[in-house]
Amino acid sequence: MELSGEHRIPAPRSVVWEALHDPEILKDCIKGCQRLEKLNDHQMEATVQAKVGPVKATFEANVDIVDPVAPERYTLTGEGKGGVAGFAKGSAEVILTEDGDDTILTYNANAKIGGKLAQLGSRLVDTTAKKYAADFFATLSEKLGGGTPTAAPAEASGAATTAAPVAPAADDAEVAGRIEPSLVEEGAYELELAGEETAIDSPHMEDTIEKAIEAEATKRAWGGPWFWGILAFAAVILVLIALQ
Amino acid sequence: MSEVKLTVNGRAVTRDVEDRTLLVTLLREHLGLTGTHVGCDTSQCGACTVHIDGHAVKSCTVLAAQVDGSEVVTIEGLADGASLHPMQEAFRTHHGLQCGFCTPGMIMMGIDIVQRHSSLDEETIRKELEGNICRCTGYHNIVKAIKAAADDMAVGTPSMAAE
Amino acid sequence: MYATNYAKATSLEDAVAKLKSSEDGKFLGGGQTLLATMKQRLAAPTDIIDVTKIPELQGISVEGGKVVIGAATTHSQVAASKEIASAIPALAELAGTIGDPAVRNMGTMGGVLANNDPAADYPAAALALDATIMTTRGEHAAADYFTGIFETALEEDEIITKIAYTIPKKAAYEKFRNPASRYSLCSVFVALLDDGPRVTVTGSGNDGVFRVTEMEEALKANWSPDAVRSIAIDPATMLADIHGSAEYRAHLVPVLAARAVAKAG
Amino acid sequence: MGEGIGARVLRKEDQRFITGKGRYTDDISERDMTHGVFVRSPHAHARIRSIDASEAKNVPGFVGIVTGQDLIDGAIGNIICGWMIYSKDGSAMKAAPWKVMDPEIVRHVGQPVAFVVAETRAAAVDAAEAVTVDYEELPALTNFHHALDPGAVEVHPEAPGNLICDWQLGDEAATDDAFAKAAHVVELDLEQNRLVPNAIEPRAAIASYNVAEEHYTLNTTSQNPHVARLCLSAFYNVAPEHKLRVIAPDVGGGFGSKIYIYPEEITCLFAARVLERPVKWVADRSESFLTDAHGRDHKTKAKLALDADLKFTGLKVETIANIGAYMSLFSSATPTYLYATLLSGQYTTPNIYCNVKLVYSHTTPVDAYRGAGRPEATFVVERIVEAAARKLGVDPIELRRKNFIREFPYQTPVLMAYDPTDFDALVEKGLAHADHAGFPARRAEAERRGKLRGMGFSCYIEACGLAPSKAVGQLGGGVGQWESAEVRVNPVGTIEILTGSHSHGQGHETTFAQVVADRLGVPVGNVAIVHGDTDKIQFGMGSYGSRSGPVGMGAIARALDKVEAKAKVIAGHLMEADPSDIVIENGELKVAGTDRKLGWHEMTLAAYTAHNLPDGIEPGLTEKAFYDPANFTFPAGCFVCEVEIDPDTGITRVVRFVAVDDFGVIVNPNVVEGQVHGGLAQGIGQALYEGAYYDDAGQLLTGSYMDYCLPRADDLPSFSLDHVETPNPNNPLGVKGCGEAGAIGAPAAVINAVTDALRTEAMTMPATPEKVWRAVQAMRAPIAAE
Repeated sequence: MELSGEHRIPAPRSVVWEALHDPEILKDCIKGCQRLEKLNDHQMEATVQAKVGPVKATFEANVDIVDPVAPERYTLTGEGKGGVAGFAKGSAEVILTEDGDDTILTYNANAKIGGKLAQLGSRLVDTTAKKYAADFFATLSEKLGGGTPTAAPAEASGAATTAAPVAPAADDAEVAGRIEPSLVEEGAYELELAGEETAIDSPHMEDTIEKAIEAEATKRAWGGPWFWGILAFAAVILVLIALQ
Repeated sequence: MSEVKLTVNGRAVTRDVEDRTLLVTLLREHLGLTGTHVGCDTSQCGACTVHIDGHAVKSCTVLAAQVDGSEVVTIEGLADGASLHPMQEAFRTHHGLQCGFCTPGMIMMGIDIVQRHSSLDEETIRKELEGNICRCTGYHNIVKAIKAAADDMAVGTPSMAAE
Repeated sequence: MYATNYAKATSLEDAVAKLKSSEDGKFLGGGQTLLATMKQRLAAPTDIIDVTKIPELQGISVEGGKVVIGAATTHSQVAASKEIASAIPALAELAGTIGDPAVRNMGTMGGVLANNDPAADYPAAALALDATIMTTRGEHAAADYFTGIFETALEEDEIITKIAYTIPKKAAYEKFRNPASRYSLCSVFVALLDDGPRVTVTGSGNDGVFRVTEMEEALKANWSPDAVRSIAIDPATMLADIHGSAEYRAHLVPVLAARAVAKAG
Repeated sequence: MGEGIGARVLRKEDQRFITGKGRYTDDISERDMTHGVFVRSPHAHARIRSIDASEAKNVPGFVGIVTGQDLIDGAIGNIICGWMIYSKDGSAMKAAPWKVMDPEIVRHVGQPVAFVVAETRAAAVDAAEAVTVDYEELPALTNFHHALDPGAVEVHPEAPGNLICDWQLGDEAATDDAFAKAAHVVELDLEQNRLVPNAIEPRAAIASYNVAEEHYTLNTTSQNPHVARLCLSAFYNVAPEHKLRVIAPDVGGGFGSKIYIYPEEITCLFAARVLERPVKWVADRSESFLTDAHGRDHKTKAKLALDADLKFTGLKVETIANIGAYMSLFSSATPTYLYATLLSGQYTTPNIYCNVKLVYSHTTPVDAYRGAGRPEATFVVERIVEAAARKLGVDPIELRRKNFIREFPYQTPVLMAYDPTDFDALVEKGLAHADHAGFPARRAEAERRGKLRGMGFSCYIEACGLAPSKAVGQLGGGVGQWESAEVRVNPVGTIEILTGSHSHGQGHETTFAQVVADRLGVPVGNVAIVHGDTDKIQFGMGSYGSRSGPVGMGAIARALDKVEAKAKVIAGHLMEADPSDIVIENGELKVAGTDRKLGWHEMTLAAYTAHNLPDGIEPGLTEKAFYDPANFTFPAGCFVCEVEIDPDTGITRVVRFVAVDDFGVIVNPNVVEGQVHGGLAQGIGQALYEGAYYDDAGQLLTGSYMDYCLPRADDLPSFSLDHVETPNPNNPLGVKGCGEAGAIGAPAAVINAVTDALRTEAMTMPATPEKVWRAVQAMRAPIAAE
């Protein structure tokens, strides 16, 4: 299915970009998001308990970022596995454009759902995806509307959070510390970042990644592991598309 | 586990079942009443229709525990010895069945329909059969059978108005 | 179905207490949606708390210009109720179109309203008849109650006890069924209340049930089918699926609204 | 004669069904029985990287797991396609192997990947859910319209470009020549929607293995248990034929979908042997949607050539037929020989050419569903004839009458040799019942109410029985198409008929008994029909293709011939008369022209006591016959459909449906009418309601009754039926078969009515409210512009 939308967010582009990369903000904006975890520079996993009416399914999502151009655009690909419920996978292109003091966020997502959800509940797929996207932006706008996005992480409650709260100006060491070595071995990654040639194509030693992350983190004017946010955003689109 | 006490076809039964046990599972697997069938998994085909306290219900979408204390009648409980219920007789007389799989549900629903209407026309019967799917008969003879049974049942007992 | 615990609540307090003490409990009405979902393993509440036998959830009465219906009232009871048939015949008729007879014998009004399926029928009546949804935590005006598809103003541990519908001067429901599922694909409820006409649509709105204020205005000036027939609906606000595009659904709204007005007289 | 041929005898089998005493596969339990659940692919096309069952093994109640590799290691054979066809270049069809459970690759959503067995069904579901399959998803081809596109994803390497077979029938040059000379040419693009058979009893199997005797038993939902046993032993190598008993107990509908032997039944048997415990598998409806062979799914371009006198001179048809991911048992025959051979319809069209391209796609296999090929052919012929009439401004019935075949036997240009039928008589009755004359008034009245009315016709002919064997064999069929019957007369005179036909709703227990009652004068109640058990019946081909009547009962008639002959010899001996003077009437054997007579039971007792039998006559009275017909049978009919359309919503109601058929001799009118009703419902269902849809990724979007619109009672009218009876000259009983007629003829009649109302030929099935509404918009647009 195709899913696209355009949202005006009452905050400057840099703030929106930053917020989209803040895992805690995103976690708050994604309904039912129980966990957001970074695997490496451009991969993350999330656990989202999606709930629509009587259906309640927990999705494990993996998202990759492709071709980011900060602070304008990025493309996400990802997959959410919901066990018996089925799966969702797809990609989304997100574009941020400045419009006065506001930011227009446009996304075009192409997603597929499979398994029981596709077979039993096609009637509500589109709607639910739209609804989740709308909810996401409503919450995001609300958080950014006051112009103090950096305040958002304070709202995060610690109890169910496996990822430690990370402010936009992230502590690099902490970020790196959450890389799970077992998952780092997954495959070859190529990451090209906004005009900076930072390719990671060696066989993924943990420290290589760690260094790259540190390098990236310091290069960003706004600091922090920005990709988290993007990845989480992809997760919400993909995962939530799967809900009935 | 819950202890479920029911009256099934006039017989008191008590069974300890897992709470997730559906009524149809209790009937088929615990009580051996395999006349009630399962034809779908979205509560639409109606092959599993039984009566609970006199009303037609889809036994695949009711927990046994939910109807604890109720009186359940299944297709096996309709005939009085060798003498068939008028609805059963009508299905036979009017060739209202072919493979027979949806038939128990159809008969149970047919009785429910007749009990709720003082007079029945074809259109009403067809509307009321909305929740029972048959793939063999094209419904033609099922509708005829229910109409005929309605007439028979009206002769026997004054038709009951719905409460 | 995954393993679950079933309990019958004897009182409202009992129900709330049982939910609170459960790990991931859910209230059970007639179960025609919840059990079907659990069978598919798309829901796995640890506990289901049956509220249908709670005394406060029973009964149908007509009082002070309202029809008050207990939340555990089944669709069959609503459809067959003489009180409802004489006070709000359109509501009784609507109840008689839900699911099928066997489903109507189990399904409850409270269950439908708590679930707020975007293709359910009762929300159209509740919104059009300015219903008050009475719960263990107070009351919700229908206008504030339906907050999106499958979303309501209810808290997790809040139980609908009764629903009070305003008795309209006239009302009618025009249902267009999804030919496969028999849910509403697009259905319109029209009502003329003391404070004016109401037109609500279910089965088609992106956000679930909604009012068509433009039609209401038109009907205020001229209560006739012609008043609504040419009022266009924006397809962008409509659901789409393999049974009906947004454009088709948008087209159906005025057609059905006009028929409902004609039916209401 | 009260219970003989032609009598409306009430069905004997009904007693158990109406009292809940039917015995369907899922009603059966074996001692120590386990329950199996399949792990199925959620992807349309994927490579299986690994299957991890370690967690499943920890689920309480887990008994065992069978994977595709286990089946390969166990030397289980691939699933076969039973009919070989050839492309026009002479090359054999390119059938790719269908592994029972492919351990490496999946090619449609729902394809089984592993079979998990546990103590209870609930435990099996839990354990199946705990199996982790790692898939590498691959691009899928799910829209067969693009199967032949250059660069399309390939489903099987064995079929390059997804083309299984580029098949043809008829004389292309002569047909092209007819078009070159034609006064009129009418073209039409047509589609056959994809259907899901939806027998209300889902498929099920209980397999058990007796270790001591090395003997297997399979209870299963089969239309043809002997064919199942043959395939299971000869091709799938699960069990030797003589050590495998296949029982099809009461079966809740088939409609073609229970002809085939699917991976599930094979795996169940294998698992029962490996685990040495009975294994039960029962599909839930979701599985049925994903795995029962679907039906139809064609895309066709057709054109009809007419001369100046409006005689049809040529018909050219080009079809792409979707086969799905694998070639199922009859999948090659259904869109070829069962289709193109009927393109002559009821007409004298001298030149016909048909080309069918069979293609693979990443969808559930497609095979014979009620009518199998013949509804598709009828739709092509009857739609284009009606379209031609409208285009040329002639009455559609007149155009048909102008072209009817009236001399029989008639050899069509597409292999078939029709037996006599009176097409004119069918049409006359059809028009009368439909009150054709009153239609303009009804249409005008409907218009006053703001509704659109249309009337459509369908004059179908079908080839039934799927026999003779020799012809079928010459065309590539893999098995014989005869039927067997054994008549066992017991010492007391009661009779058991053992038949290879199988009843899953058709009423054989009654109609077959009527054939015996008619011949021997014994009460129907004294005749028992035994079917559906390979231990009881030596062999049989089962029921499909409307063959139980013409072939199954034909075999009984032949066996009865032998019984009758021997009975007369015995009776003649006992009454000291010549056997040729003995007549059998009302349960008695009489010497013609005398008052000497013997009760049927007296004769049978004599046969078994054998105290006084003629020399050379063996004791006992049991006879057997294998009946192989001389020709297909050709039921035909005229259907008239009247619809009313609400132009504002597009909702179409069938307000009147007339079906006049010629089934030859009718054994039991109740049963035959019931068959027609059911067929019509499926045909109307195809035309207005049913359709299976996949998304681009190969997910079945209509995977439950929430989205697949199976007709309900309020979607259909009551039907008006009549018949013409032209006995089939090639059949011992004169019967032709009636099981598929309704489904064959109805879609064209409905769509012809809808297109008549909408004044457009552009309407695909199912004619859903939205499609019809859009057609109304299109119809009104130019009018509004004027």
